[in-house]
Amino acid sequence: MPIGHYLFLSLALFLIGAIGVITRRNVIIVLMSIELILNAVNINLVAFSRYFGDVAGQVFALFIIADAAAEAAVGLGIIIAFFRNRETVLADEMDLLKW
Amino acid sequence: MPPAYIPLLLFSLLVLAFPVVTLIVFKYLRPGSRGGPAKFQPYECGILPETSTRGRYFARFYIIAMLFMILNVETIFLFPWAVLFRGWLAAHLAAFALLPMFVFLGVLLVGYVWLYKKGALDLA
Amino acid sequence: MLDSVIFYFFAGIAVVSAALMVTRRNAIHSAIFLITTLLATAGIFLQLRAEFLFISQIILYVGGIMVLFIFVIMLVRLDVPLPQIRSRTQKWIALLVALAVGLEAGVVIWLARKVPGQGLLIPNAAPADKLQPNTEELAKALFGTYLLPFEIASVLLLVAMVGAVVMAKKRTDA
Amino acid sequence: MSPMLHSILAFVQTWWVELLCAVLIVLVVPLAASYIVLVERKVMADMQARLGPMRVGPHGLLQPIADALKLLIKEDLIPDNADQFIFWLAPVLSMTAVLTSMGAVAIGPWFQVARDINIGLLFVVGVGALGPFGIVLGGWASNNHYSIIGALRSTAQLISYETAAGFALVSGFLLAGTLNVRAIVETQRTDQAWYVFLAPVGFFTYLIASIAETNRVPFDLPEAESELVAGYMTEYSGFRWSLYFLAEYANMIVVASVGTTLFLGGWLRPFSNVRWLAGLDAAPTLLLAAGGAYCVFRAGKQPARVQSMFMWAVAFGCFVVAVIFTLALPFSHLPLERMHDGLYGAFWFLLKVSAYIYIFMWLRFTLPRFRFDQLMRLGWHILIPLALVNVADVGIALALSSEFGINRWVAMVITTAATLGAAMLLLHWNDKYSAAASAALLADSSIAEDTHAG
Repeated sequence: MPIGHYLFLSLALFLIGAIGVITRRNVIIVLMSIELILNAVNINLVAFSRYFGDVAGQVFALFIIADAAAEAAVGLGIIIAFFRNRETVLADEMDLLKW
Repeated sequence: MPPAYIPLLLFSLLVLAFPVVTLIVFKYLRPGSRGGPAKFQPYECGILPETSTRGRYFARFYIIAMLFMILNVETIFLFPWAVLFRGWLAAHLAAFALLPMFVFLGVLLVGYVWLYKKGALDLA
Repeated sequence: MLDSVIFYFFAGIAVVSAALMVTRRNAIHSAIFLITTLLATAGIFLQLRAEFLFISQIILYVGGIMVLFIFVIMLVRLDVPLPQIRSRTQKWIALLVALAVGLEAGVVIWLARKVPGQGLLIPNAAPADKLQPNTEELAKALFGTYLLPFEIASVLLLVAMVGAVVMAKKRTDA
Repeated sequence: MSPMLHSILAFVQTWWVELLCAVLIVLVVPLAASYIVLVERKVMADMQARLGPMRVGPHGLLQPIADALKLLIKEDLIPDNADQFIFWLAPVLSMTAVLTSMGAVAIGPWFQVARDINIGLLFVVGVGALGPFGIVLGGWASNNHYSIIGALRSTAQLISYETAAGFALVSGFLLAGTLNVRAIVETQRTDQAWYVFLAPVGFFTYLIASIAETNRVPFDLPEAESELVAGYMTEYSGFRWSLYFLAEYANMIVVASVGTTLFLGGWLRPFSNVRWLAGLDAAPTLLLAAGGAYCVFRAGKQPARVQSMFMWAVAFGCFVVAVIFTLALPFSHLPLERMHDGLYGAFWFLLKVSAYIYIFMWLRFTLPRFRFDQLMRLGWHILIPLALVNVADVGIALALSSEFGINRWVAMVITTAATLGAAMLLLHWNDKYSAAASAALLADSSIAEDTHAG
């Protein structure tokens, strides 16, 4: 199994995630696309950890999952606080710094 | 793919097939359905459904799910430690075995106590 | 041969459901497709013999983060598909940029295959049956060379916990 | 074509035991789950001095088959403006999660689909974590107030107690030192002590958390009839509803087998190292022979001829299995050693799992139902901190016994006493805290006369 396959797969997932972040107006879908990008990075890390036979890549991927959990917690907290005040979750309507 | 997982993969496909095939097969074996539109109204003890009240449950369920996620990450970090613990004890490294985990749990216990005091855990 | 069959099976599911996730209008449908992608990625971790990562991806990502996403989607009344007025121009620009980056990176990976000596083949270092116990290997590295990041991860989780609770609590008793 | 055929034949050659287990599990577990429903109704009836289902088949033995057929034939309708695809997917997801997690459970030393995988018990717990999705999506898709609130509440309960179960399992893994299912039971044999005795608080928290994880009384508020009609299952009918129901009972089997493997010594015979208690090996044959004798005794008294014929058949079955057990007895060290261990291991494992499930049923018929805030308060204020303290306590006990040579049982007693002290402290804080909270609630809430108990 040449490692190129894994690189192409993670590239494809990364691009789909990037498209999701750019085109979607709904902030929760944007957050989900960021999770997808983090997943693409994890695939690369584990593929190279298998290629070099060193488990460091998997440890790094584990830390990325822990970080994705922290990021999702705070990100969704911000969305809920924003939704409570402005009744909207669309990125276009988040145009005021202080209301 | 470590060889031991291949039967597990086949098993999970077989398990997915069990409910799906039964649902589809018995959809056609069943006698026809009768009864008017009233049957398809959502069950409301007879009262017609009005708007759905979702605002009230706002922060409560979010805090539970978020805390669950943070504690789940903590559990995942505990598993590797638990697996190596007896090995360290055998090598007489008791201090090294206990210390890192107590620091890890202590930091998160600080957060837990803060939540307890702040009432965020009052999830009724 | 069996390895590549399994790889293409999981990779296909991952890419197709990722594409569906980004295009669905209903937020819960895209959350379900994201769960399928995450499970397919867990399958790929398994295929790369990273067993502990396979199960921690299922427990943390699918069983933890996605439950939070679905809770928020249900609480924020987002399941009713909003009138999606998608900005036309932004979509095409994004597609164009993605295609350009994809083409360029693809060429780089394709050329790297031709470089003599660095054959990008995964050496079958350990034959399938004599596997080192993955969890113990990962634990040794985690508590060996990566002890400091391990402690910093707990501080990160503490900050996230406190921040999220302050955000979610009502302003009145903040 | 032939190389493909050869590879498939070679594959089946090496893995025929696992594939056979896989097919058996998919066939037997739903049947076992429906028979647990019958046993539960019988035990409930017995505790209330009545007979329970007696009409379908002798002593109601065919009642689950009748229920299953009725549910298969009954019409399962989809309410209008519900989300068709997710309404159909949710019960399938819930059932698949539970059945797949059965894959890594080891019924006996040789009866396991995923043989010797490195993350054995963690696979069972991890795939079980997909259960809440079936509930949330089902509740949301049926577009009914009761089901949405029921789904949110039962998922919140599942989530809180899954954390406590995770920490309780960590204290078990501390003792076992490995995640592999067969190695865990092996270390319990070499340690000559089941881990329920070395980590009693761990087993206690896991027992409570597993009751809450399967949504059973006293934690079954989300689907209590008086509260939310049927919680997330309100809009489901026919076979989809029975998928949810089977998933709940199969989840009970999974949770019981995880508890048995880690804390009650899997397929080890009780007192397996005591020489003079070797007579316990004969227990399976005696038990089955007694069962067969009872069936023969009851066969004469059946009202209908068909029922007595059926009772004779059941008695014959019991005797045949008893004979198989006696035949396997002498082969504990000869070439048939694998078959002997497999049979006796499976017997002891299933005996312990049924004892575990009997405790579930016993609690169901004796304890009243928790209110939702009491339920969440028990989970978050008491159970999770107690499980965390228990992890530290088992670690310290092991360190004490290995570093300073204190006898492991003495170390265990000291640290368990410390944990129970911490538990008392937690209960005290909880009472002080809840008394203050309800007083505050009473003060500012307009309903003055609604007195809060406790």
